[in-house]
Amino acid sequence: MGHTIIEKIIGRNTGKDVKPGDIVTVNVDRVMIHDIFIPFVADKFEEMGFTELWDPDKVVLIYDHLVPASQVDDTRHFRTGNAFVKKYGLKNIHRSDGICHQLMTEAGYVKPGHIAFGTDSHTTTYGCVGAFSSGIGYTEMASVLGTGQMWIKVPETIKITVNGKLPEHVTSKDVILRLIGDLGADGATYQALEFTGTAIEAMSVASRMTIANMAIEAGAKCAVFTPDEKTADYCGITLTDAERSLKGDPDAGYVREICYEASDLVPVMACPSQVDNIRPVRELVGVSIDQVFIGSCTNGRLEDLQCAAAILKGKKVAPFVKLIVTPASRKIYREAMADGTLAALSEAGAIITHPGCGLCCGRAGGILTDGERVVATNNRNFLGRMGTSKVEIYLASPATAAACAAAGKIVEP
Amino acid sequence: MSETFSGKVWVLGDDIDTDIIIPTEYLALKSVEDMKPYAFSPLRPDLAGQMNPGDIIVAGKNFGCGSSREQAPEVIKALGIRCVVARSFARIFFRNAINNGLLLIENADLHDAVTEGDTVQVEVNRQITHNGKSYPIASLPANLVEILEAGGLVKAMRKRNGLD
Amino acid sequence: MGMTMAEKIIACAAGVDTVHAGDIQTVTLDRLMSNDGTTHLTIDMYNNDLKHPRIQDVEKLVWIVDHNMPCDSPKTAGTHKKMRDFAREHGITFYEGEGVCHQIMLEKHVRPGELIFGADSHTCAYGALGAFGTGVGCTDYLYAMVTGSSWLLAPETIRFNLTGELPQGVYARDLILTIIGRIGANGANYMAMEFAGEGLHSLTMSDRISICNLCVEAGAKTALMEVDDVAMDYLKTHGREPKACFTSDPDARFAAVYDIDLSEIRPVVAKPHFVDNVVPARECLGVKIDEAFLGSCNNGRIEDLRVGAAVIKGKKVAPEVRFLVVPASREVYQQAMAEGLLDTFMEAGAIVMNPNCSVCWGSCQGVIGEGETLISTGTRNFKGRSGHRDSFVYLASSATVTASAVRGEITTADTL
Amino acid sequence: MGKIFRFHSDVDTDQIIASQYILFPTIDEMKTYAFESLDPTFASRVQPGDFIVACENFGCGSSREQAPGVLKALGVKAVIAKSFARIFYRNAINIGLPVIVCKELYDQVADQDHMELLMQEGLIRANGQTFTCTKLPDQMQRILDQGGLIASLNKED
Repeated sequence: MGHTIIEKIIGRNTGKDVKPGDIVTVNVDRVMIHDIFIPFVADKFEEMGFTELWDPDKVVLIYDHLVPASQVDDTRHFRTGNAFVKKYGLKNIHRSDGICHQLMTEAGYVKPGHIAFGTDSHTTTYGCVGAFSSGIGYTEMASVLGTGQMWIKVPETIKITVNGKLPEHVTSKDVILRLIGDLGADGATYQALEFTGTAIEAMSVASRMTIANMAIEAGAKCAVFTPDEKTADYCGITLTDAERSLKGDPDAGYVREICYEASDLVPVMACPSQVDNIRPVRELVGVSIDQVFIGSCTNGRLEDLQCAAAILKGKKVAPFVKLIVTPASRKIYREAMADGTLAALSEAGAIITHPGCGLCCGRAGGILTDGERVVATNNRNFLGRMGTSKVEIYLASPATAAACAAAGKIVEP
Repeated sequence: MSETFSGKVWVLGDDIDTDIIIPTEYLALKSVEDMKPYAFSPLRPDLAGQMNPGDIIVAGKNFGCGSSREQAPEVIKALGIRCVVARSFARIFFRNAINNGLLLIENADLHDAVTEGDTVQVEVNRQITHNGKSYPIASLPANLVEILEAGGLVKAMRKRNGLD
Repeated sequence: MGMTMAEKIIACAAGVDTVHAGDIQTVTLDRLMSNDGTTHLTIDMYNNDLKHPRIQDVEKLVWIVDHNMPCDSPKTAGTHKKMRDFAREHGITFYEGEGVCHQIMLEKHVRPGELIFGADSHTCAYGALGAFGTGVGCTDYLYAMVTGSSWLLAPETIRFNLTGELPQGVYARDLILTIIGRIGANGANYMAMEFAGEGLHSLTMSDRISICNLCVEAGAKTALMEVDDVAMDYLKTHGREPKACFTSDPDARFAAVYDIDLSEIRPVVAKPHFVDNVVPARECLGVKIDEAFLGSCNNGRIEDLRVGAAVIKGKKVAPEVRFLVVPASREVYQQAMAEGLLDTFMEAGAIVMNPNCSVCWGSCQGVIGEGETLISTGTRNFKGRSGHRDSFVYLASSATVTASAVRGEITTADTL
Repeated sequence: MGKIFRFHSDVDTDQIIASQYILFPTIDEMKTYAFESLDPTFASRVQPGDFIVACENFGCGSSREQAPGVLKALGVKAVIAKSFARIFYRNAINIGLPVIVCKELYDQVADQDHMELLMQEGLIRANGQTFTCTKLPDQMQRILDQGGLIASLNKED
């Protein structure tokens, strides 16, 4: 019988012919630790009795949630991280370059076929380049740092096919939100999502990142895309035959197959306070809003900012509404400056913050209070995620978010 | 792994996410002990203060969905919760809980049957008993039992590294 | 006996012919600025404590959210919401996320000859445009909001006659820190500090704002500068006309007169924890830093960013140092972007933030931790001002701050 | 009689109440953080009727009215210093917190000594000595007598 992409990646890593449900030990290609968890990882690592990293080159430490510190104790995380870097000879460290998930592929740490783990649930993002990546806790990370290995259960795969051409102003964010709504917040728990179809092939790697990033919101272990020429360009590599062959076999065993016709899809929002509470934007038109947030590892990339800038061109953010734009990385920020995107957004009245997690991680960047409503392009609208439990969070695409900012209420892009 | 205990039940709903279990703003507090009072605060601000060691959480589906923050199972463990019974668990939470030696049990029916404040009896890897009715539970895979029996992943690794 | 600039502005605002230091006058205020530091308390008093709540002239009011921007906690969000809702209900001119209040006031509102209350101590910055700006608390602010007027004790004036020009690599900030170091943290308490002389004409508007802004750190009630061509050009560029241009009479009485030769000023640093703890920068060389901050109402203008960018171009921020670059307003941000300065900072590894008060005020992103050291172009280095109570803040010019960010320890730009 | 809490020169408004607290919704929520960086126990030790005695330039720095506000909310009866920074001085009077200039007191008392303030007479008694305070300007005395600026405004209305 044939294999799904994820079975192929795990199979090649372990040298075994694997099937869903097998418990196997994999050799890890990359790990990512971010600032919130480095003190815990460092503690556990030493508590476990390790004295050296299994391979310092494969470890990436990224400060993003706490940069710059909004509470005085936050800087302790930098001090602990810096000490860990020195002590164990870590070379890959980013102290203010942007969001971890953006940097892992942008800076070339994760390539097609890799197996990568990170101390963050949105580690699923790296599936955008055809890697198997998933989030783990800091204790598990400490053991991977020492051993370079991790046991996993080979996941079942759900195949999602999107064929055709997406209508104007319908983005990959609408695709993944719609899918999460259909699957439910736990509809893919322990499973892998494999994306294919002509609409997926037409997407940029950045758009695929949005989808892979949010796979976790359906409970998925990971999400994967077949590496293609766009992937090769993005990663700055020439694809090998092995990498090119990372596609689902026709006779692979899928636990479920879901097909969408792209032209049927419409702009949607995840309504408070579940990610799977999906409704078409047109049903929500007119709901007043206080703030709009465009950013995060889900939708803080150049194409997202360009899309927002195009929609806001010649317009202004509505009075008494704030539009906060947080580019996902230093590189994106600079590119968006170079091509005039940030200037256009600023001209429209956007507040452009430094690259990082910003509002999405709920520690700074535009926290809200009781009775306020925000349209946001990030990945979670959980209760209390961006302030008090009486803040209403609507998740949307950058196109929808930008249109809402100009209107001061929910509108279709 | 065989063990029997009983405890008072706290009932929670479906999709209890990690931001509910411990909100992001408290994650940078120095220790899990410092975070304890804020557990479940977005949903039930008083709950953490009411829980006692040995209590049991019974929840609906997808318990622990959301982020990979390990403080979520840790804070539950720090509150003295003996085990969490849920219809289903989110996967990162599941791994993290096992790695920290927090027992999780999947059961589809108990949630509908219990009322907060009830007492249930748990026989690990066998069944839960409530009001005279028993609810069978599945055995854990061997590799997880190994970690749980070692008392969590840290202890398992210490053993591997010849420290314990 | 003639009158000082301060006395003339007060006389004009009081509708009388002469005023002398020590007189208490009831004055009509031209403009009332308030920011998110205290406006929530003003609103509470307005709603709860007034017998007849009213606003004398809503056109005078300018409200600005700048201190915690964007917001970092639900409590702060609540204070912002209260301010936003009130401004919307009453039609008050309202800025949120546009930049630091004093910079916005100078760009968009302040006119020479005006008497302005601001619920912020650095309101004295408006003297750079020949306006009498002074900081008040929220109760004084509320009284003025309700009545359009207030009482004011006419201050004595210390006059600083400036001659010569600042040497290359020395900035207005070095000058004002030197002055504060000389006269002390209460050396001008209750007084006006007036700057005049041919040396003044050599200073840019940005220099002048820097100087006036910091005068409160010597205790001054206000700072004042004559309006010359440089100031008139700035006004014209920003589309405004003066209310009135005053100068001190030749026979005006000054409490003290200092003659300062700008060419003798050298780079200085104010050491923790007092603004008047000023020493030559070379005495602090080698102090290890954790963070550097280029921004604030004192030093976050385009001129300051140009200085910083020139210092750092082609270099990198030291690995473990956080270098925050925070333009003072949207206007500055956009210009700095257009000139490529922001890219220079980004390329070097700096963290370019949205216009706001940032770490200068110490309660939003950028705070420093226990035992950490910050070198800053902000306004104050009080104990705990920028974060943990056991942390250290050094104040210096944009050149010194940027050079220190590159080296990871306090250093002057000429030695880089 | 009240207890004296004695502070040095140039106590700035950030020491009286730090920036991270001043956007709290009400003064009552901030008051427990008064003097946190100088003496974290101050707010719990000070009793209504106690006094603050300081050297020169008390209250320098920002215009935050929260500074005199938290002292008043904690029940501090008056602040006596050799000199005050002007915005703090004006703010205190405006909210009805007596701020009294007395050049001699500071050097004659220690922390936790007791003192008595005779407002009408403009006198302070402490350690068996009597000290004369500097008189407030009439304008300010009037505001203080009426219970603060808002009370005086309401009276005019």
